[in-house]
Amino acid sequence: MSAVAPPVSGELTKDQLLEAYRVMRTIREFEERLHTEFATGEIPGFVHLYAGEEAIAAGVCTHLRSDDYVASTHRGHGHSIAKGCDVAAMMAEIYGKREGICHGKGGSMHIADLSKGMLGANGIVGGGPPLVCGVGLTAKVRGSDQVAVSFTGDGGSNQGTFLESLNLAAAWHLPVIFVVENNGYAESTPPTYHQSGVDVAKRADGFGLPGIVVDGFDFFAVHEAAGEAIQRARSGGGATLIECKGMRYFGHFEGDQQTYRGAGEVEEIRRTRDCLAAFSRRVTEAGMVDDDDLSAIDQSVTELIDRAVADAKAGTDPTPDEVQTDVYVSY
Amino acid sequence: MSAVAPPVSGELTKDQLLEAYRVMRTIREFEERLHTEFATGEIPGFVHLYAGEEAIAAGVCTHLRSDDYVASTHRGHGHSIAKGCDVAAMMAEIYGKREGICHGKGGSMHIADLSKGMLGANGIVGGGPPLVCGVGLTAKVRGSDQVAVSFTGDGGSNQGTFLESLNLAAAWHLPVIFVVENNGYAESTPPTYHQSGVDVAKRADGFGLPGIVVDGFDFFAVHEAAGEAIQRARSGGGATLIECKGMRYFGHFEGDQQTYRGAGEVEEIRRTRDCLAAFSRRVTEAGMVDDDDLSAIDQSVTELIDRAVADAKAGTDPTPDEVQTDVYVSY
Amino acid sequence: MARRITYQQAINEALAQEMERDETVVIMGEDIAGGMTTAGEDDAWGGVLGVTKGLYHRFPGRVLDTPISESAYVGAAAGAAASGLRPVAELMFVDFMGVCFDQIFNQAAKFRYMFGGKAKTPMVIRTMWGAGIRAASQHSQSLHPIFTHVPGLKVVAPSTPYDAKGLLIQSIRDDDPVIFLEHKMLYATEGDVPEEAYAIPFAEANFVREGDDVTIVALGRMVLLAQQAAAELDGEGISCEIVDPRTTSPLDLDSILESVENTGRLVVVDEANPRCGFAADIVAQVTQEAFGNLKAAPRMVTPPHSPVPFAPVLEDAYVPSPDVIAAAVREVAGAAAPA
Amino acid sequence: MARRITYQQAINEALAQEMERDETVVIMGEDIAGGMTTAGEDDAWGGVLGVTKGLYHRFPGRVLDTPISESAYVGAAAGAAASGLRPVAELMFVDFMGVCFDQIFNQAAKFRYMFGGKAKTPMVIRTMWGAGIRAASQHSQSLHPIFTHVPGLKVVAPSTPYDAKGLLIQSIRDDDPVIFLEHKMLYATEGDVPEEAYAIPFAEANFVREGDDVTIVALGRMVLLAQQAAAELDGEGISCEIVDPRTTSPLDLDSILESVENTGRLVVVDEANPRCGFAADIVAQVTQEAFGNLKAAPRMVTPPHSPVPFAPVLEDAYVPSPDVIAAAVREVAGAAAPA
Ligand SMILES: Cc1ncc(C[n+]2csc(CCOP(=O)(O)OP(=O)(O)O)c2C)c(N)n1
Ligand SMILES: Cc1ncc(C[n+]2csc(CCOP(=O)(O)OP(=O)(O)O)c2C)c(N)n1
Ligand SMILES: [Mg+2]
Ligand SMILES: [Mg+2]
Repeated sequence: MSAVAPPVSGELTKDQLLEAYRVMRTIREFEERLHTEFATGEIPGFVHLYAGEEAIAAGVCTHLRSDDYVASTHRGHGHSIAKGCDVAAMMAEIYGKREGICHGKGGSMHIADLSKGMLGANGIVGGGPPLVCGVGLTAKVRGSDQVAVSFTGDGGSNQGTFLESLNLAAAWHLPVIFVVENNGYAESTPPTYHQSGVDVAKRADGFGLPGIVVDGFDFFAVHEAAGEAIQRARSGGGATLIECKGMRYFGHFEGDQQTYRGAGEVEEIRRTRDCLAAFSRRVTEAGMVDDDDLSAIDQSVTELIDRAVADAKAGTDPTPDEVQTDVYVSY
Repeated sequence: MSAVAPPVSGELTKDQLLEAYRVMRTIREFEERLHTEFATGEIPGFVHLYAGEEAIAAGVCTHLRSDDYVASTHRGHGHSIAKGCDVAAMMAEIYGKREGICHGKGGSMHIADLSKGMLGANGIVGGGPPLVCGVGLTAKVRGSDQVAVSFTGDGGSNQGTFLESLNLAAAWHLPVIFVVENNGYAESTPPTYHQSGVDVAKRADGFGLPGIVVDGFDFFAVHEAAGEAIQRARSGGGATLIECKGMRYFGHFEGDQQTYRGAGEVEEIRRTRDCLAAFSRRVTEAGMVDDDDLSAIDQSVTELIDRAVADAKAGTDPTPDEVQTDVYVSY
Repeated sequence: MARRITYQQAINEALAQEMERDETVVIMGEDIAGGMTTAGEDDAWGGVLGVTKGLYHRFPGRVLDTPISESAYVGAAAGAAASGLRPVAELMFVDFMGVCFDQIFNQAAKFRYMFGGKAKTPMVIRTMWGAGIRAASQHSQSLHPIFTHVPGLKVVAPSTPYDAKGLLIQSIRDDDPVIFLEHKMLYATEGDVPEEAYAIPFAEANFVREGDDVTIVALGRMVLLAQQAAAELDGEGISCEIVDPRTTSPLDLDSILESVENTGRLVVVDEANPRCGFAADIVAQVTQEAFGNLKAAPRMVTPPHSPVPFAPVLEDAYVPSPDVIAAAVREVAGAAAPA
Repeated sequence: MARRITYQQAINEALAQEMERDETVVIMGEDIAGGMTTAGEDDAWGGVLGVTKGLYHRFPGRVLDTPISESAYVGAAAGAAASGLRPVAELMFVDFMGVCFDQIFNQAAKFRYMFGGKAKTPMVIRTMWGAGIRAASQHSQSLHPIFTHVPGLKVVAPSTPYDAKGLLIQSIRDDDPVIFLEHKMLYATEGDVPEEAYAIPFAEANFVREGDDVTIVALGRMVLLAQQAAAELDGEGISCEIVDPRTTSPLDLDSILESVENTGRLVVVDEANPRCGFAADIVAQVTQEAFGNLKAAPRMVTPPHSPVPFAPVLEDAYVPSPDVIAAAVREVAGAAAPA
């Protein structure tokens, strides 16, 4: 997102709105396409799709510079795209090709690009929060105004690493934002059970941090909350916890039968809450953007993803000797 | 404490008051004596003394039955004595003798006696809270009305294990009480720094548990708060967090130069807040107990500790072959 | 009455039969009921791969979903074991041990020793291990060497449905903490398994295959790959004896020594990384105890000193293959005994 | 200019000189400043044993006390390293690794590999290891085998003040995550240490003592005890060569093989538990690579497969003693080469 200057206030220019839409649309298309392709059996391993939660990644990352960092989760495609990772290289990675963003060594759960400030998807739930505390420390020691954001799920917010990080960020007064993506489930287990239905944002109080809850389907709500928190962090005001309430459209991983879900649960949400539909309606009705602008983006995104998938399938496999490369810088 | 029937209300009989005093006095004497003996160099390893915090262990444990459990910390002598562990066997353990409560294998940091519901002192800060969740589960599955209490320091309340346990106890609705002993320091580091000065009790809200703060120098305040929480736990009302504000009289461990402490800090507290002095004043002024009763206890406690130290010094060393016993039940 | 069922069904059956027999047995883990309190609770998941399916409804109150708080619930299993239950906690992937290792190795494993023999901690940690499903570096590890290193723990790694059932039942009945390793590539394998409950004692290696020329020691999935290699080598006139220790701690070293006394040649195949690994452990013990019986240098066949890669080509190169195993055996078989 | 200073002073000096030289070096840990914000802050603790004393005032903002949240701050060190600093995190006792192992072995150790070589994680974890101070089972462990097992980590264990300074400086300048193990029984030992900064490369074993009859490989405190045993054996006409690998990962196997080629006899002394331990690792690698050079069965001298006990009598029996080492060497030296 480094191309676009971060807005000081919540006000967004047309370019920024279009950029935000492009990001959300790219994520949606990327995930919907993976859902289809996965069914063909051509994709190795397992993938966790972000579709439905686009407004969160986009609402937060549109504020970030390329020298800011994010630490992601096992459901990391959306954060990676929003932070500016190359979409074709991501797709190639998911197919296990040498052209992949990690040369095929990481796959969906380990997509990373430090040059873009993407500290990695993470196969360990709760793995990311401590890492962003470290990035915050780097910024403090350097005296830069960089910030770092960790994304964690509702389930991940029960991991000790997440809770310890809230306290460390408070004690060290770090420029960090903890975004909790509460999408209603940790695999098959709902927050009403695994955290007694208490808002995760409430946990912030106990560590002396501000904690707020926003609608994760509403790009503008997320964008505004994230903007304030990031501004505060950049200007030495310390850390914030933002809980975004949303919903994933697909299973926990591709192949999940989702027996735990109520009938029509997803269809209903798609019909009434979809973040892309809501965004489009709002910006067009407000006359800030017109339909053609959006459909132009839709088309270019479709082409981008088509090409990414085609290139990924046509990509080259790593060679067996690469098993032993890049374990160390030197050994 | 099993000898004395647990009071239903906060009302205490004379026997109970004398028993509470005996427990606090025994802990105080045990620790003051260890402080002196340690200086002679005869005691192996390192010991963490509980002197100053007696009202917490006594105020909580006077409510417990011998089939209730407590999980302690590295500063565990007080909890062990209050839970009914044999004082002579504890002393022998600290001297590394075969007559020790762990036959010399554990030492000060691992004093335990499961037959008394003492799940062990713990060398790992934050090691205990998950364990009491398990005891709570045992009670639930058995349908018994047992409860389990974990003691944790202010510093230990920053360990992920403690925070995760609050959430698990809430999710499983366990008969557990989390007692936080906030004594102003984690080694040399104060809570104003390591937890931003926020009350640990506040953390309970974020997990949907009741959390309260009490004066850890006041036996009656601790006793009343613990009584309510334990009553609630026994009757299926779930877990509670109780933060007791107190102060340790000695260094973090024996030998600590305590350079981090203000001049006269301890002397001032000893003079104005001492839990034994306050307790004695209150019960005698109220005419519930008279001085002779207390001095009789003082004398018997002194004799008990004298004998314990003499016996410990005269105890027998384990034999080298015992290094390999009791690693497994069977192997 | 034996019938053919899968490794996964054998594990489910062992859990069900022990929970039936002993009401102090409880199981806990992330999504092992799967959807408690949700709209779909009636058709509960039964674990991410369905290994515990059906148990939630059968044993009310004794099958518990957990928050994603491994330290809390693994520690809770230890506390429950010390206070009278026989908990079986599932750690979904063994790779997650890093977030709860303290409760395993400093708490559960050391209680009995630290407390002078006064504690008993009969708990089982069931967990999925091994490479092969393109799950990459954090979901494919083989960490039995770490658990085997820790005094106070017992470590079990069945290679067949028969062993899976008998060893899991023994693990649940055992009075010490047990790490029970289920290889993810074996869940779908079938074998004859008796319907009734039975326990296989620990420290009893299984002679999977008799042979005279070379002893192959292998564990878990490697037992199957070693069998493929052995079959191929048969045609070349090299006769392999395959010994599956089944438990790495306690270890049936005697059976391995017995086999080496007969063959004089040893190849250890293991899926864990090489440094301070299980292959090194076996080679070192055999060399120290039976140096005089060795006719040739023992060989270790393991993955390289690197994490598990994602790409199929790379993961296949990472895991020891029947060909690589066969090559090592040929080398050891061909090597002349030193004068 | 060298002068005699202690192992502890050498570590403090290495930290000070690197922080002086490179402002991206920061150190963090529980009480390593010691009393930040307290009344006694002016005379800050400098760590539970004073190893980092004086650094807090000398390097404002770069010496940080932490909450007791090892996962958070060790993970923070990894994140800081990946974003441009060279953090040195102190884990007070290595025994505490169980509460933060994930951040070490799944995060820091694997970043570079998982990310296709695009990450660099130059961090050091300084931590205290070993038995001897009656600190019992949870404060006396030797866990280098576990770290050595993990690809992506480097493991360093100095046995002298000179090595402590040179290896710590190398560890801080190194671009990979390093576990730096400081033996608590060595802090007070003295030795000649140059005042100026110098780096000792990894994977360069130190020939502590030359000899022809038996090769003794030892690490950390065991190097000192092996020297005592060797001195005693000298009188009996048994000449020992002592090789201190100094780093277990990477390992200088060549130097060990070279020595064994000369002596034909090997004793590995290690303070860690035996199963899948470092002694087994060395014996297995030497046997596989140099079987033909071995004149007798190699021997492993380690503590038993049990936790570290508290009572002095028991702890002394637990740790390998010069007598036990000498006995093992006599056995190996006496054993005739197999016909
Ligand atoms: C430490 C750890 N425990 C368990 C898992 C297995 N696991 C992967 S994703 C997941 C659920 C995560 O739920 P949540 O944090 O809400 O994220 P979501 O999948 O809903 O985006 C679990 C249990 C893991 N990867 N790491
Ligand atoms: C996991 C772990 N980290 C660090 C330590 C070292 N340590 C022992 S006691 C202590 C301070 C504990 O402070 P607090 O919890 O407030 O208890 P207090 O000593 O004040 O009673 C520390 C850091 C430890 N034993 N375990
Ligand atoms: Mg979720
Ligand atoms: Mg404290």
